[in-house]
Amino acid sequence: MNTLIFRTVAPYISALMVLFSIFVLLRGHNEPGGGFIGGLIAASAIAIYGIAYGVRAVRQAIYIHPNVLAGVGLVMAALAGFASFFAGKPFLTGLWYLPTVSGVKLPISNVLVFDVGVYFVVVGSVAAIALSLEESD
Amino acid sequence: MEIILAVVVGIFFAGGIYLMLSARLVRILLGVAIFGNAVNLLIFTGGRLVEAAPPVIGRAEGAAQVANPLPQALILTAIVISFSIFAFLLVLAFRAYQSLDTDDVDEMRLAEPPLNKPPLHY
Amino acid sequence: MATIFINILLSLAWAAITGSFSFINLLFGFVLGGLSLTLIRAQLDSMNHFRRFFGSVRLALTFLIELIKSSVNVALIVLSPGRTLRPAIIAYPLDVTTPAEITLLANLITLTPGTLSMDVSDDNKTLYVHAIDAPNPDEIIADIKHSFEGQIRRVFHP
Amino acid sequence: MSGQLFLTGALIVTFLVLSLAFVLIVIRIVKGPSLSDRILALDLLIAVAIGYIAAFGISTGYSIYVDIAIALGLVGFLSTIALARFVLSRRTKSDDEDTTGEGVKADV
Amino acid sequence: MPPFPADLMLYASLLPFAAAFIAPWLVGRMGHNAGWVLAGVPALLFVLFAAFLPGVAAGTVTTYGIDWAPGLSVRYAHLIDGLSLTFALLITGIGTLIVIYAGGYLKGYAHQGRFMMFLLLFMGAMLGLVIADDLITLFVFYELTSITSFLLIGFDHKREAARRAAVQALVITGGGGLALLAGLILMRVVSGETSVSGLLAMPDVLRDGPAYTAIALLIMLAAFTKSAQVPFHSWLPNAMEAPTPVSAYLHSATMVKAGVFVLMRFSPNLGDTALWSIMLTGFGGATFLTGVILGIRQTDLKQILAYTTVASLGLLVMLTGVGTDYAIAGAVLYLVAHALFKGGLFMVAGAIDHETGTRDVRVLGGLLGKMPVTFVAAFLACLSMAGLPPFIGFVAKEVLYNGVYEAAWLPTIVSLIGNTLMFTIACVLLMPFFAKPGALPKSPHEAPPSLWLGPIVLSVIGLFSALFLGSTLSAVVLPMANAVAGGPVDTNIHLWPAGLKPPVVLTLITVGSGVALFFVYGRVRDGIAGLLTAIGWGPDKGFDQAVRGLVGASWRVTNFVQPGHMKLYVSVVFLAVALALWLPPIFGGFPSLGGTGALAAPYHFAVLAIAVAGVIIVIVSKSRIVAIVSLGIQGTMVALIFMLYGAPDLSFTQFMVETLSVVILALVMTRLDLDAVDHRPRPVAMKDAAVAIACGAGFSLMLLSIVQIPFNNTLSEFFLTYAYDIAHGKNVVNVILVDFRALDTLGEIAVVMGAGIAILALIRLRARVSA
Amino acid sequence: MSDLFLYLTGILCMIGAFFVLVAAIGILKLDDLYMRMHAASKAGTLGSGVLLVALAVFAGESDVVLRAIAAFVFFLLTAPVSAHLLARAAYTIGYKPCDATHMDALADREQMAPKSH
Amino acid sequence: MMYISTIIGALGLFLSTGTVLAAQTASEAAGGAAADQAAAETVPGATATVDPLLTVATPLAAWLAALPIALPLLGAGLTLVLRNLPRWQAPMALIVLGLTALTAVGLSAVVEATGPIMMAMGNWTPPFGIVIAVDSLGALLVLVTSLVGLIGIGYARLDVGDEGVKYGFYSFYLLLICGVNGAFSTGDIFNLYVWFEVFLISSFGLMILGGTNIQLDGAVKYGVLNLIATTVFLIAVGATYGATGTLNMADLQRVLADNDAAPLLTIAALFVLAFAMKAAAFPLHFWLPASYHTPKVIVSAIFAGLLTKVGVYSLMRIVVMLFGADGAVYMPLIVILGVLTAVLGAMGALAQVDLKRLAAFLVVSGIGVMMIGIGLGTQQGLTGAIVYTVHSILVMTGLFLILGMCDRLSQGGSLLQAGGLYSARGFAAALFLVFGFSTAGLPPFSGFWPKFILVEASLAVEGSIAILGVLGIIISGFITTIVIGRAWALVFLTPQPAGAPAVSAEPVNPAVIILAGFVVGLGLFPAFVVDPAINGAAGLLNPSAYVTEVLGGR
Ligand code: NA
Ligand code: NA
Repeated sequence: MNTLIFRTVAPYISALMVLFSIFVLLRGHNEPGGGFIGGLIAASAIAIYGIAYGVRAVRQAIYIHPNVLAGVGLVMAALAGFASFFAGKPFLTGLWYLPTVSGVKLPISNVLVFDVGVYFVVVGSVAAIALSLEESD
Repeated sequence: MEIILAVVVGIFFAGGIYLMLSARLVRILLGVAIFGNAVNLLIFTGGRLVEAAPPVIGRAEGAAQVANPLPQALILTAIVISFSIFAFLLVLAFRAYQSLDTDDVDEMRLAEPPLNKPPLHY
Repeated sequence: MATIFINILLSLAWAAITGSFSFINLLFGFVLGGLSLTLIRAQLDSMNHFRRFFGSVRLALTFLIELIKSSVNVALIVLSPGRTLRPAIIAYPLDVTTPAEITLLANLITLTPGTLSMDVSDDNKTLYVHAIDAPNPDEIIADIKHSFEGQIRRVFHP
Repeated sequence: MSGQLFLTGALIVTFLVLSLAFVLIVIRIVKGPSLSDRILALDLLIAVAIGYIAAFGISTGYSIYVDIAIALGLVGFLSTIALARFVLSRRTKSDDEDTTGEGVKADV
Repeated sequence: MPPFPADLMLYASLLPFAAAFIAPWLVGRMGHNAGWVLAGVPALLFVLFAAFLPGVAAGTVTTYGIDWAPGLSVRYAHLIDGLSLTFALLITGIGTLIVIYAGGYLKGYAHQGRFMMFLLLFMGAMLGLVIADDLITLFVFYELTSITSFLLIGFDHKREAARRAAVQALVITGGGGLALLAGLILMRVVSGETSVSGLLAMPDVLRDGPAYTAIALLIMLAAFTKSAQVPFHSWLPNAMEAPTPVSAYLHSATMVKAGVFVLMRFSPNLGDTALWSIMLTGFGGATFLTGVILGIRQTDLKQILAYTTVASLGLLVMLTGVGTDYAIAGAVLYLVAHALFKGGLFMVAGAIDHETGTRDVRVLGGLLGKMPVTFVAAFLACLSMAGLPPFIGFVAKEVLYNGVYEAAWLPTIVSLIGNTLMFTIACVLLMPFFAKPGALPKSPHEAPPSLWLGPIVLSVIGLFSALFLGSTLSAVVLPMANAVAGGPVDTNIHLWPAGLKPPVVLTLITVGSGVALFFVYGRVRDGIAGLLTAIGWGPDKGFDQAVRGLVGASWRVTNFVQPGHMKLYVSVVFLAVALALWLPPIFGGFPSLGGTGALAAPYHFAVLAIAVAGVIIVIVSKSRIVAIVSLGIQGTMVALIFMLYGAPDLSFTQFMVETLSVVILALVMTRLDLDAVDHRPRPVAMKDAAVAIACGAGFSLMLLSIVQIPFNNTLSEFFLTYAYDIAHGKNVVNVILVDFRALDTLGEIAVVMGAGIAILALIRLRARVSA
Repeated sequence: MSDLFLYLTGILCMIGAFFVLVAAIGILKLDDLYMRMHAASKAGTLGSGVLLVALAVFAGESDVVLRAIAAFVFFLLTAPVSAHLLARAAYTIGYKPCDATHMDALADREQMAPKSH
Repeated sequence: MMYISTIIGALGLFLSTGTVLAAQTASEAAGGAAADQAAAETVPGATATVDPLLTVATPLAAWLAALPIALPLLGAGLTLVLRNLPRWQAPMALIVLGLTALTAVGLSAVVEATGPIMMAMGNWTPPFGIVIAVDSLGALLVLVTSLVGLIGIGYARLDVGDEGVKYGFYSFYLLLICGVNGAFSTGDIFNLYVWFEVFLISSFGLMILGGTNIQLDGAVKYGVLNLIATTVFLIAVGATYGATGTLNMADLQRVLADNDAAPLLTIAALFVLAFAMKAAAFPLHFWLPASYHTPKVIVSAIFAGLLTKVGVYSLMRIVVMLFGADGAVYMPLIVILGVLTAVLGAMGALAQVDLKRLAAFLVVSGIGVMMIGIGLGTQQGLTGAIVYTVHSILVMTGLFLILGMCDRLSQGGSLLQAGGLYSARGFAAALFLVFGFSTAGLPPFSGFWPKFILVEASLAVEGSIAILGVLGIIISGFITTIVIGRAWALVFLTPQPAGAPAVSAEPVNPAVIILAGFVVGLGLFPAFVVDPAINGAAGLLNPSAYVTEVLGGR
């Protein structure tokens, strides 16, 4: 939509939303949120950007095809599940590494990678849907 | 409370199904959306309703009851799935309308044209 | 430079939503903000404007006051029976020139009493404003010039 | 009157008022008359929902709902944008406008 | 006993299949001469089977086998007794001659290799059928004979008549096969036995069992279709579309006797009842008469032979039904005799066709001098067919007259009429050699040896088997008759009758009236032809009518159950949903509706009411935008409901999804010039509403009855307990999604990913097509 | 928590609800779309904003306060944009202001060519 | 530039995202522990005594249960990631499915040797997490699915153009196999629903992959009706959870065994309805003949082979094994519907002119036969249904492929077009006959054995329902024989009309030959399938081994 006001605001709202989506993703394990919701928010951000500047601009902005992003997410999630193979545990078993760095417990786990995979899948696919609809004129 | 929600769920179902029974693509899709919401509410209610604390540990100190998290997770999965399917059907409807030139599903007879009589020779 | 400024703003926003202004969190917010900005990098070049933080704060305060005034105004209009309104769509001649300034002005106009931005002319010289009760359009133009446009100019061109 | 009691009463009032607002918005959606009116009403509905969420957070004491409000604030306008686009698109396809019976002029 | 392990035959009997698969290759290399090589297989088998003769003559019954499907109690097993051995010898012996004959006959034809393959496949199937001990093995080979017959009849595939005949044979014998399957399985179920030998060991188990009538009728149906009994006979004359070797082998000597074989095989278990006697005698007699009457009406040599084959099969069935020792001995003798003379005659007919280019008896003539060797074969075979001494056909007729005469008068009359006409037809079959020739398409010469070898051998065997009747009886006939009778038969059979006993009188009458009839043959033939034309209907036409009827009915039914109208599809589905929701409580009791918790706070009502309002507005809205906006309302309210009951994640997701739904709806609707007006006429809308309300109310009812049940919260308690301790997450819903039930989520993102690419494909592929 | 905050929360709630109601009444009562938009974009925004502030006051924890304010700010960022787009779209396709509108500068614009969108 | 460095920085932090969470974690650790303590006290005793995590080591064999799902899933993602390498797609799919088939072979071997095996996803003690639990039935079907999937790849090359590859054919295909394998091996009813959706969405994608109008038309009906079916299934799952509080199949089996709560009968009815619809049983079969003939041949073939079977399988697993007595109420109905489906499906085939539609109706007819076996509810009936399922997967895939192959060789797509393949391409024609006769249940092909088992199973049961079952099987078999015979005569035997394009010399695709080999092999050596099927049926009727494997002694 070719309006000055919208075009001026849209990129910043998009950036803000992506930021918010990452926040929602990362803290989802402890508060409402997670990969799905984060992904949906990020996809909304991309949709807004797309509506303002067109599909081509979005494609340039995200480097890779959104469907590929979704594929990456799925592979990530699946590989996160396979990680437990090396720990002698069943598929999709959560593995936690909890180092304490300067008094702060850092939870590192394949579960987080899994959730990030979810996030990518949702972002990629929903964005792909919105973009392909947007450009289907 | 469950009685009221059960009635609401019933109305959702009835509305969604009534729309899906129309032969028009747009109405069918609207029906699908409502139908999906009805299902989610049904599962939600079936997992029992409590006006309760959200199932977030550490946020519910002192709460008498914590909401049942499992149906929530199931519904979350179902919502995302049905959204995906809904999106696909929506685009499919759009494409079908463009290509088949009708939104009346009863007039979509390309895949199932009136059946020719099968041959009787050998 | 402007990009870093926006990045810092985003970092602050991150701290706000995560609820922690600890250094490490601000740093993390900065990185994530940078990541978000890479998405919209194509639009960043036109943003070399925000110069003055204090101007912004002052603008924000003005704005909040105007928002409350405008809401009360709406309440009065809506709740008082028999009041005759004289709406108008006014062409507001813009002094500010850059898209960011115009946008900010337009949004502020929308949120403040009796006015609503509708469109910007193709040459970015005129803002079309709907006024809910404008017996005298010039008064409204002068009002906007006085309250917001000047402040915006001061924020962007110190 | 203790503060808690006052707050409880205030919240009841708040919820009732918000519910009334919902109803009024729905009436506007039913009445229309134009697409834009209805989109405006939906936009407001989401705004009211944000308020409702805030009030609910207060009444239950669970502040985590505020995040939903953040999300709604950000994405709520996405639907308005999309619908505004939809409104605009109808201009280019004026030959077979809505046959809604509500009158072409009213329903633009 | 044979000088080799008996169970060698398990594999040896499969040799024809192996030969079948090398046949195309061999024919490709050797041309029509491959027949001589391939004939080695049946010849070898003949020899191997012949090794069993002494033992069988001595009354030994040999069974051997291996497990095939042990879990189903199915074995691949053989039973060598008089019945199976006689059949096996006929199949391999005549088979040898036929393979040789086919090599000569098919010289120059297309697809010779394929033909040989089918023929050998058939041979293997037929052999497997007759020597099968296991009931299911028997069925498998029985069906294989139908399949191979189908392939062989349709061999001349360019002719519609051949294609029709093939399908007809498949339908009729295939249908009978299904009856056989049911009958055999019923035998297994009733008796607990899985083998023929097992059944023979307890002959009364079926007869006294609960399902005797059903079993008997099913077996009869199978046999009647396979052996071309009235009214299923018409496929057999039509099967003459097949090349002559096929007619000779399958449709006279062997396959068509599979039905008779089955009747004989189970005669000890199923026979000796009124049902058995009446049905077999009745259908067999009717077939016998129909066959000869229709046979005498024909002018095509092969057709004449075909109808007399039908008649002979009728006679065999009738004799099996009569079931006395003499009748059974007569049946056995006649079966052997018929295989010999009819097989030969078919080959003769083929040779004549091959040399003259026609098979029309009204045209053929004067071949006596041109084809002397063929004549000798034909002459000997016709004498046997006519039942004249000293041929095996004569012995058979004497014994069967003896059998029917001592049993009842009706079969006697039938036999007399039938044999008389058979005699006349045998005379007619010799006319091509004696009559004045008409205009023949080709000028005939003696056929090559491959074409006359078979008939000569068979005819001569027909002669010698009578001349050495004692050996024939002891080696072949009596062991088989014993097997059929289920015990030693008490007969006294000689080539030359001792005195003027009733059978001899009947023979004299037969010959006398047969000769007399031959002199008025032309008028009789035309008279029958006229009569049949006047009737104008026969089972063959009936077959067409049945198939047309079935196809037409299928067409109408399919139009009804799959009409192409999606509205109907959806309606039926939801009607089914309504029934699924209402019938169980109607029959199983409604839940009581007490104790479903407290009422909600009033502000909950507003949310619910507006959600409902949203649905209603969607339904009544006349424009799509109102509908979409109202959908947004409804979805938003659902999100609020989730929030009210402690589900922030759900509420969050629902808001997002709702927004995105509205966005994509708007994006699509932008391009879709459609309104949401309900086009349904009022009555239709009322019906739909009734279905919808029934479903909705049904779901409410189910939900209410679910919430009555005390809830088992174990799972959620577990999640709440361990989410933080072990899974290190406080948001239990998210922990469920990414840990407790991560597999769901993995599947779910697969769905999301799939939707993304599917939608892209939907949109892009269109762009390409329309460009 | 001190009663003061409870009272303040209650009052803010009611104020917020009041403005929300004003907005709702406004969109029902005012004459044309553009006038209704005034009600929605101002009173609606403020109403919900005040409710968020009430939440911040009530919660008192810094993270909640910050998030509530963030929500308000984000909402302020987006609300005028959607109002602008909707008004512009409506006008572009020919939604005329009500008869009381005594001045229409957009109509006077020489060329009202449809903008590409 | 600066933003590149920020990305690198972000990646570094990405691995330690805990920073944000750290503060909260530290500050709330004490409170969290207290909450845990409180929660633990409210937990019923039963839970408290259970170890939350399985303490036994995960045997390597358990991975055999998970890999037939996980490998194709991973493959689907990888093919999508590498979508810009179109030439690598087919080899990738081949490798992935080859590995899948290998693991499936191993899985079957292990299950046949040692009984059901289970893998608890996430190591959570069942019934709390999701389990993959594979018994003989599951292993057999996973094996056949994986094999058919692998074989199908061989044909896909012929059928899927560059366009199809570009728009995700192989991703959809792998996802489909993943979904079907998932459905066959999961031990959790909600997870079963998820796998239903996985193969549903991939079937949507496959169905429209040609972009033709007829595909769109078919897809609309396929899409909407299948959506209804899976949604009804979801409702039933949700209702089951509401009524019993559990989702694990083994747990449900125990819970439902002595539970006569009022709604269970209704829930069972919904399951029956949903699965009957997925299986395309009359009168809910509409979607199948409306759509199966429209997509590319390989797609039709895989659909015909696999999709309906999941409905049949679920009917066995859920209604027979889990619902027991509540499910038994519906068994006569299932037989009746089965008979109608079998006969009407065959009649539908007889009424067709188009060969692919004809084959689609034959799929429906076969479903009826399986339902008869299920409805009998006896060991033998279920054995027959399972064997028929395997047979049907092989033969229906093959039938569609050979029809597609024949259509490629000479235009003979309908009964009105003589293809003349009998004289020109005898081998191809013979393959048609193999699949056709096997469909009709004639020996010595795979279709004979289940028909035999089912007739015997019906006759072994007292009562008129059983007689009906026999009639259904026999009449449908009879009509199917007519259908095949007519198609053979009209399309294959009849020479091509003058002026028709010459018959192609293209070799018959190996996939078809291999499938025909299976069809004949299964006819000659039935024990390979019959024995696992017997075990599978026994497991359905007496699932104690399954339940013990999943739940241990709990
Ligand atoms: Na929705
Ligand atoms: Na999930």
